[in-house]
Parts: sequence; C-alpha cells; structure tokens
Amino acid sequence: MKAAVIVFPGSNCDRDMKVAIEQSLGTPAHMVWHGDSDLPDVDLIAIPGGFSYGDYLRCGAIAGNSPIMREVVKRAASGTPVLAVCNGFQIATETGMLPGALLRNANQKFICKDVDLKVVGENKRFSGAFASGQVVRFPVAHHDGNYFADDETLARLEGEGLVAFKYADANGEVSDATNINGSRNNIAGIYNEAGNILGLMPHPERLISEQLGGTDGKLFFDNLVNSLN
Amino acid sequence: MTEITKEIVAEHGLSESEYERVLEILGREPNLTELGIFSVMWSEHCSYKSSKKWLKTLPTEAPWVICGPGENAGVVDIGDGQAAIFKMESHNHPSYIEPYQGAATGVGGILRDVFTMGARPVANMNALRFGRPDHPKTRHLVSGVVSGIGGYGNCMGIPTVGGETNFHASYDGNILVNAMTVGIADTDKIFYSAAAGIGNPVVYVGSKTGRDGIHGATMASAEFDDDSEEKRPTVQVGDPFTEKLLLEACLELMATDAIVAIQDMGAAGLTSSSFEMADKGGVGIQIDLDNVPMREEGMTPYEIMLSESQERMLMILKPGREDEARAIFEKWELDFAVIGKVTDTGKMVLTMHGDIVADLPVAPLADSAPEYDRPWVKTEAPAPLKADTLPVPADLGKTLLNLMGSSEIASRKWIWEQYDHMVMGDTIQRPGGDAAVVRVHGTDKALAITTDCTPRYCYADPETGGAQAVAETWRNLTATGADPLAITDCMNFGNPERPEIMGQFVGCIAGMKAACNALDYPVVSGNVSLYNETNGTGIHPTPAIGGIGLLKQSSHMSTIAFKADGETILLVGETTDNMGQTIYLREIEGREEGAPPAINLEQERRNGDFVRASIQAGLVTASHDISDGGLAVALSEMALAGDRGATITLEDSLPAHAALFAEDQARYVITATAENAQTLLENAKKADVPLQILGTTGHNELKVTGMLAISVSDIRQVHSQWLPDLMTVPGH
Amino acid sequence: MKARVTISLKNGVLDPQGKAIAHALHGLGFDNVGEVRQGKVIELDLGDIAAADAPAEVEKMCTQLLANTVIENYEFELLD
Amino acid sequence: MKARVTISLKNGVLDPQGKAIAHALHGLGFDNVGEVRQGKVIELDLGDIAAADAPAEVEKMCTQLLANTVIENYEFELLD
Ligand SMILES: Nc1ncnc2c1ncn2[C@@H]1O[C@H](COP(=O)(O)OP(=O)(O)O)[C@@H](O)[C@H]1O
Ligand SMILES: [Mg+2]
Repeated sequence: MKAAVIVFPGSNCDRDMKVAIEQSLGTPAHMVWHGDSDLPDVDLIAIPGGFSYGDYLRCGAIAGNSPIMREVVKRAASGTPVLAVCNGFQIATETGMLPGALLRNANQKFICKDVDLKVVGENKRFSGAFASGQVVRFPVAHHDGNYFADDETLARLEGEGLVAFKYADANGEVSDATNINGSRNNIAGIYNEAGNILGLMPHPERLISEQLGGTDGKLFFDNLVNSLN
Repeated sequence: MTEITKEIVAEHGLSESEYERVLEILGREPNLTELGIFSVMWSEHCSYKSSKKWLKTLPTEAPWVICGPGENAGVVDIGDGQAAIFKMESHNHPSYIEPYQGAATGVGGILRDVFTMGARPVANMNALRFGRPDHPKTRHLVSGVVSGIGGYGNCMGIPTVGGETNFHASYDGNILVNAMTVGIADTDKIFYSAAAGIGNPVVYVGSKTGRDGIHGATMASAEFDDDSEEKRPTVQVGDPFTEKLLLEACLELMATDAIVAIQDMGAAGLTSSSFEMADKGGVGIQIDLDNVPMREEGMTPYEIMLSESQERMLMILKPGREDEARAIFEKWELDFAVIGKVTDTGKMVLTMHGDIVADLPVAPLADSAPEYDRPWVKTEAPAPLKADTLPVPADLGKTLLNLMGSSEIASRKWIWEQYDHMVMGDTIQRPGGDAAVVRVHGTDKALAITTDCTPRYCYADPETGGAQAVAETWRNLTATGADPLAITDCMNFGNPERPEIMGQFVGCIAGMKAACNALDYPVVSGNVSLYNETNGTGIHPTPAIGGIGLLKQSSHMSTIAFKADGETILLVGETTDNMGQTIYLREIEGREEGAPPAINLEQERRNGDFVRASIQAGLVTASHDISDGGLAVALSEMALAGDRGATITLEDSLPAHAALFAEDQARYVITATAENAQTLLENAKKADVPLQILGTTGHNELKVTGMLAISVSDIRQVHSQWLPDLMTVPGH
Repeated sequence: MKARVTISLKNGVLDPQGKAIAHALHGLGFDNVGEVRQGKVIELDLGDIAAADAPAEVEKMCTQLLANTVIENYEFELLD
Repeated sequence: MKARVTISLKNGVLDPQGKAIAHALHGLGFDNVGEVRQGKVIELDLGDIAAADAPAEVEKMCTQLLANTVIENYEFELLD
C-alpha cells in the first residue's frame, strides 16, 4: 500500500503524520507539496494538521481552494480513502468533501490535551481496531474544533451512522461536561456517506507509543494500514 | 534637513556625554538617520552598557560548549554530530502595552534567534511574571500573554513544553514575559553572523518593512511612567505564518552552502543586524535602501533603518548564489532582495534615491558604545527566620491545602493547555513535571528543559537568589535523570541608575557565577532587560534561568509521579528550621521576610549527582526536587501526578511547620522498591549524601503521621481550581 | 475601485466570539447589552476593473473564498 | 436599539490576514486585486437604553473592550 501526506504552507503536523503512517506501514509515505499538481497514485491520502496559510480568513479556507485539493477531491470521489485530521478536517469541510463547518471553540481558547472519545459509527477501514462504544484516547490541539452542522445534516449523520467519534468521559458517557469545544452532539469526527473519508479533530498520530503517553493512535494506524493492504 | 537640537538628542535617549562621543567619532554633526542609528545601537537593549562589565564575569566555557554568548544563541554539543542551540529573551514592555502581540512577537523573535543559527526549533518555554492576582490589570494581561504565546508557537508548530509563572505586587506595573527556544542542528551546519567576502551580496529576506515599532529598542530601555500608556507606541504585529515559511525557507537554503553569514532582524531591525554583521566581520557594508522591500509608501531612511517589522532576516551570500537562494524564497512566497554588498571600507554607507543618507564608521560605533561602571550598593543579607518564632498551625492539613491552592503553587494547567505541547511528536515529558523532555527526533536521546528563578529570594539576598536560580534549574534537570549541560539567562531588573538596583544585579551575577562554576554548568547565551520600573518602584530582581540537559537514553527518564503502591519514599538532603522567604511565611503569616534558604553548592552537587546516578542506574521509580512550599508540597505534587497517596513519618527533631514547609535547597524526594531503597541508602552513605526513608506510597490520601491526612482528590481540587477561578470573568 | 464585504454568521449558527463579548461587556457593567454577534469586514482594492463587472466579480470572490456559505452570509458594497 | 461597530487595523499596522487573502485571491485568478484589509464588525443589541445615551455608551464599550486602540480604529452606527 502507498500513502501520501499533503503539505501546505503552514502545515505543521505533516511530519507527525508521516512518522505515524510509516511506523505502521514500514515504507515511506510520499510528502506532496501543495503546489505540485501531480498527486501520485496512492491508496491513502492524509491531510495533516497545522495552520495552513496561517488559518487566516477561516481555518482551512485558503488551503481548501488550492489546486492540489481539487485533485484530492477528485480522488476521494472515486473512492480513495482520505484521512483528514484537525486542520485537515477543517480543509475537508471547506471543500465540501465533508458536511458542516468548524467554528471557534466555545470557550475561545486553544486547547491541547488528551481526550476520551467514544467510538460511534462503524467503519472497518478507519476504526476497525475498536469496538463500537469503546473509549479511545487521542490528543486534541485546536482553536477551531467546534463542529457545526444544521439540524438536517446532523440528523442524517446520526441516522446513517456517519458520526465517527464523540467527546466523552473515560466511561464513554457523552454529555455537555465532556464537550470540550462546543461541538454539536459532541462530534469529534465524521465519515462521508461513502465511508472513505474520515475527518476528525483529535490527533491519532500523536499517541503512537508508550513513551508518548499512549498507543491508541498506533492501533488506529495499524488497522488502517492492514485494511488497505 | 532636520536640525539636530538638544531636544532631539534627548528624545533619542542619548546623554550629553554620549552625544559628545558621537560628534567625536564622526567629526561632524550626524543627520537624523545617523542619530537614530546611534541611539538604537547605544541603547541599553543593544549595547548592554550597564551590564556588560558584570556579564563578562560569568563562566561561559566547558568542553561541550561550541559557542558561548555573543552570537544569536548559545550552542552545546549533544553528541553524534548534533548540537542544541538555545536562548531566552525578554519582551516585557511590549507585552504590558499590548499583551497578545507583545508576547507573540517575543516568541517570534526568540525563534528567529535560534533558527538563524541553522537549528530547527524543537521546543519553546516561557517564564512569566504578573502582578498580584487581584490587581485590576492582571487577568487581562495573563489572558493576552498566554494566548499570544500560544498563538505564535502553536501556529509555528513548535511545542511550548513548559515554563514558570509567578504573581507578585512588584510586577503590577511591569510584567515579565521571557521566552526561550531550543533548537537542534548538525555541528557542521551552524551559521554565524560575521559578514565576510568583499563584494559579496547582502540579501534581505522575509516580510516587507513597515513602520512597526520604530524605537522599540529605546522604549525597552526607558523607565515607564503613567503617561506611557497614553503614548501608545507603534506595536509590532506578529505573523507566525510568515515566520513558519521563513523558517522552512532558511533551513532549505542552509542545507546548501550558499550562505556566508546570517542574522535575524530583531530589536532595532536593519540597523543592529547590519552593524553587528559588519562589526563581527571587520568589514563595511553598503546598502541601497531603495531595494529594501517596503510595505508602506514614502518611508524615510530613518524609518527603514529603525523599523522593527517582524519576520525578516539579513544574509551575506556567496557570490553568484543569488538565483539559487531567490528560487527557494520565492517557492516559500517570501520577499527576497539583494540590497547591498560587503565592502572593505569599514563603513556603513546607506544610499537612497541616489543620495548618501548615512555614512558611519562601523567599528568605532560598535566598539565605543558606552560602557558604564554604575555605582552599586550591596543588599544587606537578612537574618534567617527561625521556625520557633512562628506558631505551629492547629490544622496542618488545612495549611497544606492553603499552600496547594495559593498563587505560587497552584497548577498552571490552564496555561499549558493553551499551548500545543505535543506537536512534532517528541514530547516525552509534558508540562507539569520538573523539566520538560523532548526526544531528539529520530534518536534515542532527549533534551530536558526547564526555566526557574525565585525572585523573592533574589530580592532578599541577590547573591543567594542568583545561585539558587541556577541551582534550581540544575536540580530540575537532574530530577528527570538528565545530565545538565548549560544555561541561558534573562536578567530582568529595575533602573540600573539606582545603586541599590545595580547592587541587586551585581549580587545576582555573583551568585550565578558561583553556581555555574560549582556545577560545571556554564552560561552560553542570555539577555538583559533593565528599567522594569514604574514611578520609581522596581520589580523584584528576576534573573530567569533556562537550563538544558541531555538524556543519552530517553528510556532512563524519570518523572515526578508516584508509580505504584507500596514503594519506599526517600528524602535526599537536609531540612533546617529557617522559614525566611518561604511560601509558608507569605501565605500563612502574610510576611515576606528573613533570609532565603542557604545555598551550599558542594552539597548541591553531591546530592544531585547522587540522584542522577541513581536514576540512570534504574534504582529510582519517581523523583522530584523540593522547591516552593517545601517537602509537603513536593509530596502532594507526586501524589497528584501519580494519582495515589502516601504515608509518611517525619523525625520530630524539627517543628512540624519547618519539617513540612521549609524550603531548604539541594533536596529531592525519590521513590524506589523496598529492595532498591536499601541499595540507595548504602550508596548515599558512601557518597556523603543525607538520605532517609520517609514512608511508603499507596492509598488515596497523603498522610503524615501525627500531622495531617488529606485525600488526594481534595488536594487536586484546590490545586487545579485556583487559576481557572482567577481567570473566569465574573458573570460568565 | 474598492469593495467592502461584510460577512456574518447565519442565524442559528452559534457565535462563540459574540457570546464571549457579551459576557465581557456584562462583566464591565454594561448590563443592558443583549445579543452580540461578531462578523468580518474585508476591504478589497479591486484595481483596474470596469465598474459594470465589479458586482459579479466580488460575488464570485465571496462564494469561492471569502464566505463559507454553510455558516455565513455575505453582503457587499462598492466604493470608489 | 442596536449598534454596529466596525473595527479596522490602523494604517501601517501589519495585517497578515489581509495579506493572505490577497494572495489567495490572486491564486484563484483574481489578478487585479490590490491591497486587502480585514476588520471586524460587531453587532450589539443595546437593550433598553435611551437613544441619547447610546453614543456615549457604545463609545465606552469600544475603548474599554471592543477595540484595541493600540492598533485598531473603530467607528459605529446606531440602528433601530
Ligand atoms: N507559563 C507556563 N507555561 C507552561 N508551563 C508552565 C508555565 N508555568 C509553569 N508551567 C509548568 O508548571 C510546572 C510547575 O512549575 P514550577 O512550579 O515552576 O515548577 P518547579 O517548581 O519544578 O520549577 C512545570 O512543569 C512548568 O513547566
Ligand atoms: Mg521542580
């Protein structure tokens, strides 16, 4: 299997994403500079976190309009799996690959910490390592992770099992108290209808070894790589 | 042309005798641009005129030091052909005026200091001092500074892994914002700032120049008065996105061999960068100001030379390498302009619209910058304050809770959660411990990083305080198992023209020097910020120290958390009955008096070397140095981190409040299995290190026999809530 | 020719910034203040462009980049 | 009664956002676009307040909180 990580000016979790993918994959991931219009033929496209274009105007807006994203949208439409983390999630909503938008955190502050997430929708490719309802721990690091979608979209996401993760407590309870950023329905990550795109605010690539404080991210990437191989 | 009157000279912060010297050097009157250049070059900020004499006395050498003070940052060898490059810098005055942008551009500036030398920054730290918590401005300043630091560092994608935060009335009108950056480079790819090669192109890269912060450097060298809020000097606005591009572009160009010298444009922008490069290289530079990329129309030579626009660099390239360099900067969408060349005239010649607008000799201007031996008086050391002069509190458990929920000791989590402290994927010890630890990417080595200073000790007894600040960083690094390597400093003081303030400076330096020497722990970079004074009241002397250490094997790292139930808890070091300057005295008795805890540097070294060796030998399961609040606070912090309690028995040779809360130095709490505890006791005896068993870990309360018993969750409650409560807007 | 684009959050979209401002104003004693909403204004120098083309051009900029119509409304005026 | 406060960066103050937007617009083919500056609009419901008091009240809100007068200018209009 082959993977590509898209790098925008201002991306800053690109290396972390590469390290996490390569740890599970065993071979190098392609780093694709946004200005290159050629996207190599790959089985996984990762859009990493960071502050593409400084997050100026709106997070992900300027990156969402870049030429490389037109190519990514095309590939995604033809079924290539896309993992969009944090700024990547913001970019994916800006391009319309995923519904909704990410607003400023309700408390207005940047927030960086480990959070407990309840695994909700079933998607073998992305969360096959975990049972539905299980709690996993990934870190968040964002200023604009407050997921918004209108009622109709929200109902569709919930109804079709497209909500991937929700902010929860260690026992999997989902409540206002565990909603770290004001997201509607505590949503931390969603799938597109076809199930080949995952957008999520938390960073699985940050907890990939005991030394870094946990291995749920490693389990996530091991499963992803296996399912794509 | 503007006539240079006495008033204009005074406005530029030059004294009469300094202006005399200007006339002597030039043999004529300067024009306004030239006067502006003299004024910033000779400002306290750029020339270190009050502090140089004393800074020179600090030890700066060790076999592992590759580059000491004098360059943009200090460089130490960390083995395998790699170096750590680091420095700390102040952005105090700008942060008081506009906390968000002031703090943000402070981070931007220190990052440039580090990557200008060829390093990729891998960690940021921040040492903050605010006024008393209930001062009307404090909340606004804390909130702005913290979001500014986060705003810049988070966007750059460099983890902010720790720092320190104090609150004290002496900072009510002068907060301190000190930022530190640590980077990593290959030892054969370190870049310096000395210009060389007659005829080589002088190149400007980064953002365009605007009228930002003109006279920032002189502002940072003048005392505040009540008007200064009204004056509202131009504040620089940071653009971390552009800096991120600048970082990547510089590192890309540095991977080639096109660069002869490089220097960031910090305080006093183009002026200090060009003069420093020329002076270090013993050459002249000719610049055509028309070629400087400008953001605004109609900028004068004066404004161009004094602008403090951020995110800019000056480089000397090898001849013929311009196009290659230009291509890289254009790829990163940054300005790139050849603005001049290196000359053999020894002069800085600036032209604009075909006219010569400044013509100044480099060496005389740089070398004959004023240097003062300011009068100073020694701070008289106060007497120790004996515990038996203070009543023993009836409820020691409540006393401990008071301390754990006090401004000095309460958790700083509210701050560090606003900083991305994990990006880059190498943070293996996050904020909250003694030192942060980041792996050297792709290796099994790691760097431990800490900043420390206890200003109340420095105020009471500068020499002890200066030594203590250095020793505390050394101890914090040691507690993680790292070998301490070197320090950077940020010397924040009041008005040096007052002998008692100058005496504080001299005393702190003397203490730092003694500690550096005793601990083989040299100073490799630093920064001085004077005139932190409002209406004649100075801040507490605050020599903030940033220390780094090396863990050759990251798996040997130790943390403060109790790891398992039933482990033996041991105390390294000796406790006395001096309660002077303790947090206990301040919080419980409402007094700030007496001598700070004494420093015994031989004992410090022995105890620390013992702890480190024990950690590296795998005998220790947790370790924590004892600082603010004493033994009981250290135990509480270990219990919180490990989410488990402990049962302790203390010898009754000391009054309870001294045993629990005295702040004697060179002490650590460590834990070990019962078996290893015996080995440790034997080893300690041989090494002449005081070591005693305190008790065992376990259960969910901290219990000190006959003194107190409180649940870990009660401690957590007070410890975690203080800062969020302070920062919550009423009615929210 | 210049344009001034005003972008505001759609009704029903939570406005954390506006809410925070309202709280802060209350904290400062401005007790009467009710709802607060925060938006953006973007001032663009359109350069050499025929006045007749300007509205369509700015409209395009808004939908393509300046506003996210999932959450935002926009309006603009042309100045010269 | 309502107020609409417009906050813009003072002349000469760097506007990284505006710079990035201009750049992005060029990338999308809007080549004519010159300088872009971004500001904020804040719409406030002033609640029960005498019309005569409103200007002074809003002015106070601007200087105390809404605008950072070190780097920003503000202007406002009252609506009802
Ligand atoms: N401004 C800050 N930013 C990030 N971390 C901070 C800040 N202030 C304090 N901390 C963290 O809080 C912890 C406790 O700080 P401190 O009491 O100064 O530690 P110590 O007594 O060991 O020097 C440390 O891990 C430190 O890095
Ligand atoms: Mg410590």
